[in-house]
Amino acid sequence: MERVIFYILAVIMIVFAIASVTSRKMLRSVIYLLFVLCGIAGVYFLIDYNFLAAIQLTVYAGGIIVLIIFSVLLVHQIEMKLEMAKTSKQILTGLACVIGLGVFLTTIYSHDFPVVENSLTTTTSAIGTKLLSYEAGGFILPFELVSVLLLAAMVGAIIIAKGGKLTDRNDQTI
Amino acid sequence: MNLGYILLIPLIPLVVFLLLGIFNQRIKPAISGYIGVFGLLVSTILSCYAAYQYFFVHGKVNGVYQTFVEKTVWMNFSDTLHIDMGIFIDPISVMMLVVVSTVSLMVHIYSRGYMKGDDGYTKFFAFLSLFSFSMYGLVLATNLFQIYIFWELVGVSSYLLIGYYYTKESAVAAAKKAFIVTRFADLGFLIGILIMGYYTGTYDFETLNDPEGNAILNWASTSFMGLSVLTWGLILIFIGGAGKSAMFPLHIWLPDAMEGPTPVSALIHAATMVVAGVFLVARLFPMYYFIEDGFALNIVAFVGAFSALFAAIIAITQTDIKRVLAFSTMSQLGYMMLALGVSGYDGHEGLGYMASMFHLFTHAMFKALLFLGAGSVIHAVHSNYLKDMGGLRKYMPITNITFLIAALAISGVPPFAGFFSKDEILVAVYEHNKLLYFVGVFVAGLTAFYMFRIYFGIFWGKETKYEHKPHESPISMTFPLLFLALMSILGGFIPFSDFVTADKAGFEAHLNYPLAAVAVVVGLIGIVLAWVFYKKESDLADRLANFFGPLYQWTSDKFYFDAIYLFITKKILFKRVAAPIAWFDRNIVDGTMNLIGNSTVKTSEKIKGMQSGKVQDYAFAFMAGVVILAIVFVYLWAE
Amino acid sequence: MIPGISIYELLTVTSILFFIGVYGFITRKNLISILISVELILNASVINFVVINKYMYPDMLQGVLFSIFIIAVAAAETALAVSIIINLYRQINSVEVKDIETMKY
Amino acid sequence: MDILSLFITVPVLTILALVFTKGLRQARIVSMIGSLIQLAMTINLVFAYFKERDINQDIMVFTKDVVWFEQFNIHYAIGVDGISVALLLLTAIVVLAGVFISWKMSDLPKEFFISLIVLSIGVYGFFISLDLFTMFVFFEIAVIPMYLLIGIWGTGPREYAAMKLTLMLMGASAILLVAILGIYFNSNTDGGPLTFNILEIAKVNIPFEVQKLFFPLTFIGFAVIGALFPFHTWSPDGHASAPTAVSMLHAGVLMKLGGYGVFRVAMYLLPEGAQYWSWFFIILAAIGVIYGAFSAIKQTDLKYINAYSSVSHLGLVLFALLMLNKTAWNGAILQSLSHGFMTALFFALIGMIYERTHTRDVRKLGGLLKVIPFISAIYVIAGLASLGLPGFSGFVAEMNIFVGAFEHDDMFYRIVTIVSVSAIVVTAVYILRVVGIMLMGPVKNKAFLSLEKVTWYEQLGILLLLIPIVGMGVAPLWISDMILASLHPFIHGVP
Repeated sequence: MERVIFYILAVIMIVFAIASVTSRKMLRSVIYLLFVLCGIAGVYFLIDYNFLAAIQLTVYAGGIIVLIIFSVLLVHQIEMKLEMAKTSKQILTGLACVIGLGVFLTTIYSHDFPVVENSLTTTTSAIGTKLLSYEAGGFILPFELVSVLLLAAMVGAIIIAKGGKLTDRNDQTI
Repeated sequence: MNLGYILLIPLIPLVVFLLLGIFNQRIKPAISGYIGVFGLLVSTILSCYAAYQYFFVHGKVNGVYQTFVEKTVWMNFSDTLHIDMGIFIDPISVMMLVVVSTVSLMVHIYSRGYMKGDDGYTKFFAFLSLFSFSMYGLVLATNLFQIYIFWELVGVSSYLLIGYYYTKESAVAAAKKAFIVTRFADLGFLIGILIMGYYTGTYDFETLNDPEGNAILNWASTSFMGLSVLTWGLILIFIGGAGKSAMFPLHIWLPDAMEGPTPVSALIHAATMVVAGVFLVARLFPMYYFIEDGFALNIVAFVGAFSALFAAIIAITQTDIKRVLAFSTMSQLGYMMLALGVSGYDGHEGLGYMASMFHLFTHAMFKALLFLGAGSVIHAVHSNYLKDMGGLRKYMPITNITFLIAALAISGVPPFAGFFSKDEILVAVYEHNKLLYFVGVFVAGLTAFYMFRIYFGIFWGKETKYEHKPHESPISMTFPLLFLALMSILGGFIPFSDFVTADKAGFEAHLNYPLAAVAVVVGLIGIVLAWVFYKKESDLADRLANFFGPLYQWTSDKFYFDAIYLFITKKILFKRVAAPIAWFDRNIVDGTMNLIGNSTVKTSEKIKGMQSGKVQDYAFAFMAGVVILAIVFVYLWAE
Repeated sequence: MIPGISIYELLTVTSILFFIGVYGFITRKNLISILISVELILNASVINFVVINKYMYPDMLQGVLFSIFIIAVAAAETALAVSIIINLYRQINSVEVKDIETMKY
Repeated sequence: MDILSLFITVPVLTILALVFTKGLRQARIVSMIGSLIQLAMTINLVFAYFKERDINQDIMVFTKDVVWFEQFNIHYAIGVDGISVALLLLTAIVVLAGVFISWKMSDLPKEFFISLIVLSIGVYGFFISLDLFTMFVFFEIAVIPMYLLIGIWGTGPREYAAMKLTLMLMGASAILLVAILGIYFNSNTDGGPLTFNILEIAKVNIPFEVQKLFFPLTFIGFAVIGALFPFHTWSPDGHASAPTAVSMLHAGVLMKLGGYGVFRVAMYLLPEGAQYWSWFFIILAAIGVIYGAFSAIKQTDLKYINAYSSVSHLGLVLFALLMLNKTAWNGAILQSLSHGFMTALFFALIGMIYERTHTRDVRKLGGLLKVIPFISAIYVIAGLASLGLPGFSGFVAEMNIFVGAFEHDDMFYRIVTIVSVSAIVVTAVYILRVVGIMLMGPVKNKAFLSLEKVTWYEQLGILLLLIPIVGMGVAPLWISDMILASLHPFIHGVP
């Protein structure tokens, strides 16, 4: 059962990822990305990281995608066709990517991962404890750092988004 | 023998040159003329005094004339080789001192009249003094390099004086030609000197010429292409001498050099500088004679004979009187070379050597006289061409007489100077080689013919209409004529064989009457023929010219040697060598350098495009690089 | 861990996703599309963290925690990127890459 | 302050003084005084040198050694022998003459004179350095101002010419730097401390393989500035575009750095390499000699003629250096000096003619002897000196070279020597061609009839250069012996 679900998810992810990077319509591209992100959330579920899957869905599918859609709406006519790269460049990049993928895969398959058979379920509380633990191996510092980062990002985003003032005052244009 | 005062002989003209050269604009022409003449006069007196001292008082020890040398090192090449400067007194240098002084003094005096009113009067005397200085230095040289130094200096004074009328294109061209042709010959001279210096280890005449010396005894030690290297050296040195003495085929500059003022032609291109080549061979005579049994000397003889003949033939057809005299000079120089070439060394064997020097002496006198006389004529009629002259004997009696004396002297009519010297040359040649003897006699006849051709043409013949009535020249010009005429008459009676001989010992020379008679008869035939052709107003000459047709044309055009040289220089050297090299330099060599520069710029233009400013391109490059590195390090280089 | 699915298959999928992201990043001409591609790349790596954590060190949580951080950082980054894009659009009226190559030469 | 360091200090002080000047008048006075002091010092040095030589038989005298970069053992090591003294004299005279010739340099005079003096610092420093690295630094100091001097004050396609000149010389410098480092890293074969000091390195026997490798680099690095065929092409363009004083300094002094460097570094430190490679470079040098002369025949621009003539004459310098014997080397140094004075004189005269007639095309000039007699007469004299007439310096130098070259007794040397000797004829052709067309003949242009007569500062500049030419030519013994004596230690290195 899980196998089948995984394969379905994998196919969904790959297909929509490809669609997302090749679609010539902006909004569709974003929506395809949403599908991919949902697929990833599905993988998290399969793998028994429910909390992570939830975060994936809320932050990514919920927050980031909405953010991107907004920006699309703000800067584009929705139906605008995207310009595509030159075919030669597409082929070249594709080729490089395929070769890179080949390198990755051969490396992965030639490596013997010491897989531990298990079916442990990670609880949310364990994550929370670990995240806020200030003992050895605790993640309190990065956690706080990320919170500061988010704050800074928020402030920064606001400043930048309303940056017209700055340039007006300095009488600058790019 | 005290040599101190001899040093003054060259130095006085040098001082005069510097004085006149530096204060060129500030000296009044009249004064500069006096300064020049006075300087030369002192030198002449000193030269004569030196000659007297040398030949009659101090020179002879045990019946042999000694060599006196005074020298100082001028520059060191290496531990053994160095250039010395000094004075070298032996019979020929003393004799040359007298010749140079006499002719130069006469020319100086003459020029005061001839050059009167010319813009560059002072400059002219300055150059004359420079020339006199260089010529004195040349004859007094102690070694090959010193002679080369003054050799070049006389060359350059000749250049300056030929180009004296520098606004005239033809004079400029002639000066350039004279300098370059002799320079080319000097190239041979220089290489010859280098050979001599390297293989004998010295440049000194004293050491080189010593018959018992290293150079002469060991001539066979090194050879090149079947001949001793020293023979090669001598041949190359002879090329230098041939260039200065206008031997075939390096003669082409001499006729053109007549573009210079006439006194210059008399001094430089008749009496003194052009005999430098003869003097050089005479100076190295022991080497020429002893090394390889006189192989190089034979070349000298044949070149001399051929030049004598060649020039005499051309002289017949020239219409410019100065050119006739120029070819005559070349012919007589050929005579001297011929005499040297057939000479032996000891005693009476050395007759040729002595005859050559004798002829050099007498020729200097009568040829200078001829030129000065021609100058006097040109001064009067303002033309060089025979067609503009005729019947001048009535207007210019002194010139007429002196010119006649000179013409008789050069034709070998007794008792004039040329008769004695020429006779001795012919005797020497007769003893050596009969074929050359016939050439010599034939040339003697030709000489008489062409000399009297111009003599009759100028002073007799049909009177041309003159715009200004010709008149006799002033005393400053006629005095030298008279003096030189005197010398041309008396010069022959000097017992030269007592003084100037190859082994310096002296011998009794006698006239060889049968041979002398032959020469005189041939000369007289020449004169008579000239009389027949040119004295009477007849068209015989023209008819003869027409009869020979192309041959006449050839001769008149100097056998097209000028054309050949012109072809070689203009068409081959300029067009086929210099121009391609200049092109090659601008386009290939420089082009290569520019190409390197331009291709760098182009490459950078191309590469610049890679710096597109697009993050994606950089990302692509980054990724491609990572992939390549991964492939290299993971697969290809995986150990 | 997913029964019947080996780590290899998972890693294969994430690799493919990663390279699709890279492909998009390089070929797209629009800033927002590039942002999307970046999200793909980030996600592919996040999955890797999680998968390796789960398959190889199931008793630890580092991978998961890092994933959380990555997601947080990605969120911040997206927010900033979007604000930059909007600002840029206000200034030059375009979000095409070709219009913002002032780094050229 | 020792006697040699003054040669750097005085120009530096002159530059400082120049900074505070205003306008042409002050600038030229200050530079003239500075150059005069410099010349006086040089003459003093000559006498001091002779005095010192009597009591001090070292290779170099007046030596001084200060470390200025300890890690790499770079010293400010200075000292002179007869050769450097002679070349310093040349430099001082040419610089002073250059200042006189630039008397009327009206645009940016201050900057012009500063650049000129900076250039001279480089040259002075180069001639007194005994440390390879310091020498190289001074070399670069001499080359760089050239770019500004040509690029700013030049005529014609000056940017192109300046760029070409600088790039080619820089390229040569790059090669040279490699060579110097190569020598440096082999300067101590037993693993002791490495050194840049020439005298120290000369004591070490650098392995033959190393010499073989680095000799061509050193040689080419220096010979490019000495106009070695085929690396001479910067010279005609550079000279043609440069202002008069710069041409003088460049052809007169800067190009001598090449020959001097070859002699001091390549020949002295790498004698076996020189032996091994000499045949190859002899061919190039001989080609340069004859090729430069033939190229000069076809040129119509006076400066080009002179530039190619320099190629020919300096080819002779390199040719002589490669002969590896004392006589030829003496000739090479004498030729450097002689050519320095002569070519500077030529460029000065060309500058004067150009200033008056506004053309350098010989075909447009004619009959100048009539209208500007002084300049023309000096031009004739310079021409005669250039074609190696006895009584002028060129003859002395050339004869030394030829006699030296003739000391090699084999076919190859004989042929190249004779080829080079034959250049004296070609030289006569191109010199007399110019003299004939430009100075003699009828006056071609009515406007020439009212040309300005020569001025006092021009006469001074000319005389400054003419006196040494004649002096060397008439009495060569003292300078030739001074150089010969200094050659002793160098010749011993040559196997």
